[in-house]
Amino acid sequence: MSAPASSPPPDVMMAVAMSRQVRDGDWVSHGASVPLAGAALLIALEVHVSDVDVWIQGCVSPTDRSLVDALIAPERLYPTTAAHMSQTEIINFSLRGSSTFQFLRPLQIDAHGNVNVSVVEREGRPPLRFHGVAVGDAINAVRRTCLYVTEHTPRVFAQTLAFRTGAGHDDGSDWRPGLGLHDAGPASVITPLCVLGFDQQRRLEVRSLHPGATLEQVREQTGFELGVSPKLHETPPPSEEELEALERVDPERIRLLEFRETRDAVLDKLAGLG
Amino acid sequence: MSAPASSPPPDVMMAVAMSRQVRDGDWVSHGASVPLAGAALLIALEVHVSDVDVWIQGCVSPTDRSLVDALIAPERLYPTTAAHMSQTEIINFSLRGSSTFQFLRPLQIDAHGNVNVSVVEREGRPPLRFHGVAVGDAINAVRRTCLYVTEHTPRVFAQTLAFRTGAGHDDGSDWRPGLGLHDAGPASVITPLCVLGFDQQRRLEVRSLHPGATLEQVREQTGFELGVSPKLHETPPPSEEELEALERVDPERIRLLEFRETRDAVLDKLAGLG
Amino acid sequence: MIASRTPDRTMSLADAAGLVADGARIGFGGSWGLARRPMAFVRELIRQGRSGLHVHGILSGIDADMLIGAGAAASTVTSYVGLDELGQAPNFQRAAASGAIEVREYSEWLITAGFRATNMALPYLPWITSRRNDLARELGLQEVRCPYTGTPLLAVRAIELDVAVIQAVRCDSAGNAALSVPLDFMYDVDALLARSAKTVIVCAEEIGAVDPNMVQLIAREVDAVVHAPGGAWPGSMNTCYPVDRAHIRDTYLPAARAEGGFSVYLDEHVQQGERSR
Amino acid sequence: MIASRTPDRTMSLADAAGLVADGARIGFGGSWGLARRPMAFVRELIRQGRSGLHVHGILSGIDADMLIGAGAAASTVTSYVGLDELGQAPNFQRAAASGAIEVREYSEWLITAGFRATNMALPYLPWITSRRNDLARELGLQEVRCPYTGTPLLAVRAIELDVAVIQAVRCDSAGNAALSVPLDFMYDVDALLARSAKTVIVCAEEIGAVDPNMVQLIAREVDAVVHAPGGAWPGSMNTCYPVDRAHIRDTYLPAARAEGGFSVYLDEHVQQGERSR
Repeated sequence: MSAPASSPPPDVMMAVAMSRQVRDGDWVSHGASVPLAGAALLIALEVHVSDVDVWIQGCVSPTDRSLVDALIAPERLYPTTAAHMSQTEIINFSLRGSSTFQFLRPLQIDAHGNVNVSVVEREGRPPLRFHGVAVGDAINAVRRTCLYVTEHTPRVFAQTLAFRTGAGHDDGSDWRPGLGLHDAGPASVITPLCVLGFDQQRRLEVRSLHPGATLEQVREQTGFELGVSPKLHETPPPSEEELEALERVDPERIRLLEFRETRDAVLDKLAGLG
Repeated sequence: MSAPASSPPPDVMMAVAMSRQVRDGDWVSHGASVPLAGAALLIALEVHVSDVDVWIQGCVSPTDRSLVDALIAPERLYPTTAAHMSQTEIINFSLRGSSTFQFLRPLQIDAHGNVNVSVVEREGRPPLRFHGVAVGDAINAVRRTCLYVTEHTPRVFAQTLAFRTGAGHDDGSDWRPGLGLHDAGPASVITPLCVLGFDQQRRLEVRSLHPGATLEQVREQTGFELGVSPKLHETPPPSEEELEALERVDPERIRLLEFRETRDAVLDKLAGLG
Repeated sequence: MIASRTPDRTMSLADAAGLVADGARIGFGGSWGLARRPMAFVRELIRQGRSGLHVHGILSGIDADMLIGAGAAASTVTSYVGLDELGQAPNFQRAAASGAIEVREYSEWLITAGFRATNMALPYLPWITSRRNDLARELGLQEVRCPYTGTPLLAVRAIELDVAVIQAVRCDSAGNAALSVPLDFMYDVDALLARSAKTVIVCAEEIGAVDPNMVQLIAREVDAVVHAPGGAWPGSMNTCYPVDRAHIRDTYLPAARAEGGFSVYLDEHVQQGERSR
Repeated sequence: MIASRTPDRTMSLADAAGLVADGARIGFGGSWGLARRPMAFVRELIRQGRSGLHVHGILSGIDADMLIGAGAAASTVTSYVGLDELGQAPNFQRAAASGAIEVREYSEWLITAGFRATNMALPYLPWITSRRNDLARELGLQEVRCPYTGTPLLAVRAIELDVAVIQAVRCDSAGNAALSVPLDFMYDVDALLARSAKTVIVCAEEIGAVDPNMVQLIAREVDAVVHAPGGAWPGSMNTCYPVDRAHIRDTYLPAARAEGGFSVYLDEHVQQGERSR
């Protein structure tokens, strides 16, 4: 596997790899304050799919595709939406198994795609408490969730979660039938290094390595034994079309809010926008 | 007890007696196709109470007080309403104990105010099946229900109901606590002959006799032993104000739809209205 | 850049009725027995000779009565079958008394509870009313206890439908539907009923853009959109047109009341197809 | 003829805040951490020295963070306390880590389930998601079985409030309230939260007539109407005004992050009363 001379930056590679997870026919429920996922979704709509419905900020499939509007000025989406769908109804809709795709960003992921979004342990100090919002529900109800993390480290891909906010594939068994749940759960995980999927035992395995990343590097940065798909390949680099779409939907690179190093610079930018 | 020379007609006496059951502060949920109850409610609003809210045909407290509009042209109420309140919300509102008063018209009533709205037994033929709609629920949830019937016969006031559509005071015990229900249930019954209430044992008793009616007559027409309130009196005849209000809200006498003998004449009238 | 394809879900009345199988559990929207009932669709089902239907409604009316009169119904599952102030539904009354159809009588609150359960993907919903009555007994409703308070509650079983049919004021070709403009008293439970069905058919007075604040069913939830102006006749449609009382009183009711008389009504008013109104 | 008295439920911010007792279970409406949160009301609670509040929200934000920073909160019961894209809520983070407040973390779906139960006067609601996770375990949620299918389900306990406070776009003096015009993504769960409370307070940008199709809380459900223009500041209000990002980033966040620094913020921006904005 040869890395190209210049690998695409992680935000670009991730947004593009994530965009390819959306399929024609999907209903995508979209969260707030996740502009990297937003960029991925908008690339998908611009390039990959033609009949996807999106629920975002209470709006169904607004024609406004500006990422910055979706992030900080949802009221600009209102006049471009086909319909408003209330929180109760989108929850019911998802419970009925009609929401087919969602991006979720956990703090930790274990080998079976169970996730922690709630607790960060700190050495010698009490743990920090964060919020799962709807993660513990969506990961049970939405047909395919795409997990993503902007850091690929053994702390993120952990043998044992500090807290299980949401059950993905539990212990690898087919645990949903009989509990009133539809067939659902995490289908893929995108990181700055690779695309992961689940094997027959519902355990994480590497599907493709982003240009410049190596299997050794991925395994080193993962806190549990990681399988490798028999079809392991290089993640196709961003196409011209994908790159153009990304530039179109996110010219301000608001997506960089989701990366630790660039977060403050984006906030500076946002203060001058909207 | 002396009967006046000319007793008021039963529709007038009933509408007026029923109107007096509404109290200031009430939230009245009002059914469809019950113009006698509608007339009573409108008299109450015109004469007896000043801060009552009404839910009727999905409208909250419309200022249109025409009985014929409420009956056959609800769309005329829409522009005069303060708010639309959906069916789900009015049900929830009532479940929470916030609906304080409602008129209900059963086919049969037993000694403890349990009601049948579903089955009419016929000699030598299979029973007829009618519908309780929300009676079995409202009688459990609405704080005070006023039952009314336009015929006072032993078949209506029955020892045993053909079918119990709704539990009023069950066997007379205080059966609601512990079942998640609020204090609620039938508070009075209005007939063409009298006003009935419930005694300490939650058994029906005669409270007042309409002008012209006698206790013997009432007892004869009731299929079970009927107590008499120590405060038995004559139902005060309709006042000038009440009569004027009735004429104002129901000049077409649509209320007569609820009486067997005049039903067809009202239908003829309705065919020419709306 | 790909422009989103807006799906076109419009189809003919005949094609939409073709989505309903014999023996289907079918629910009809509407506000009382003569308001917003999808009668054009009901007549098309009769013309296509559908049979064995399990007719559901939160409230039902002339839709159920006509299907029963045409021999298309096997059962009713609803809290009301009647013609409002115009009286009882004769075909229903006769069939219910003779046992020609099975009558599964709910109360209005219990049947919405059954649809609420399905809307939340629950197999049952606990409920506090319709206690100690024959209705709950007849329906075979079980009791459950709250695990925290010990309170005994009624368990209302989820009600699922194969097809739901709603007559809407306006709908776009994708399926975004305004069921009632302005809002009438049953608009939201019609959505509950629709969301309990595998297939949702909207018959609309008008096809065209819908105010996003007034959309009560989202396009994605709708499978077929039928242009059916006047489709609620002889009932009323919101602020569009009133009940045709003369027709119901002088034509429908006498035909439905006469033993064997209803086939003449069907020949004259159903079998010959929809007239433009 | 008696003209109906239309009740006037308007009162001053101070009088309305006086309806909240120390130790009350209080819920705040709003869409995410910085949108439609009733901040004028929160500041008045702080000025009145309220303490021991159990702060509820479906999602919470700067409302909870400010009350915690002022020492007015004993616990949070919500699925989120944060400042959206501007980051974590510093006062909450510190108090949660130190144990100064009790954190009762729900998921968004579970907390709406708890409010749905209260809305239907049920002591619990069965639920299918949040299974096999630590959230349900931590909340002590029991399992129940469907009496018909045997399906094991989560039982979400009903959540009751003493007071709910909602910032609305418009409200009439009787209390008919349009929470959000046009509809934003949390308007209906704000109504769920309000309907779970014994006392409901609406703070409105404008007092005046409300389109009956846009009324989300009925006058009868509202106990107090407060004219609070700009009352969501420094958060946003629907289409009325955006988040004051400069204030939050340059003033609020540094003050809240500094150990002991928040009292200066409170002195400058809360204790001196509401400014006209």
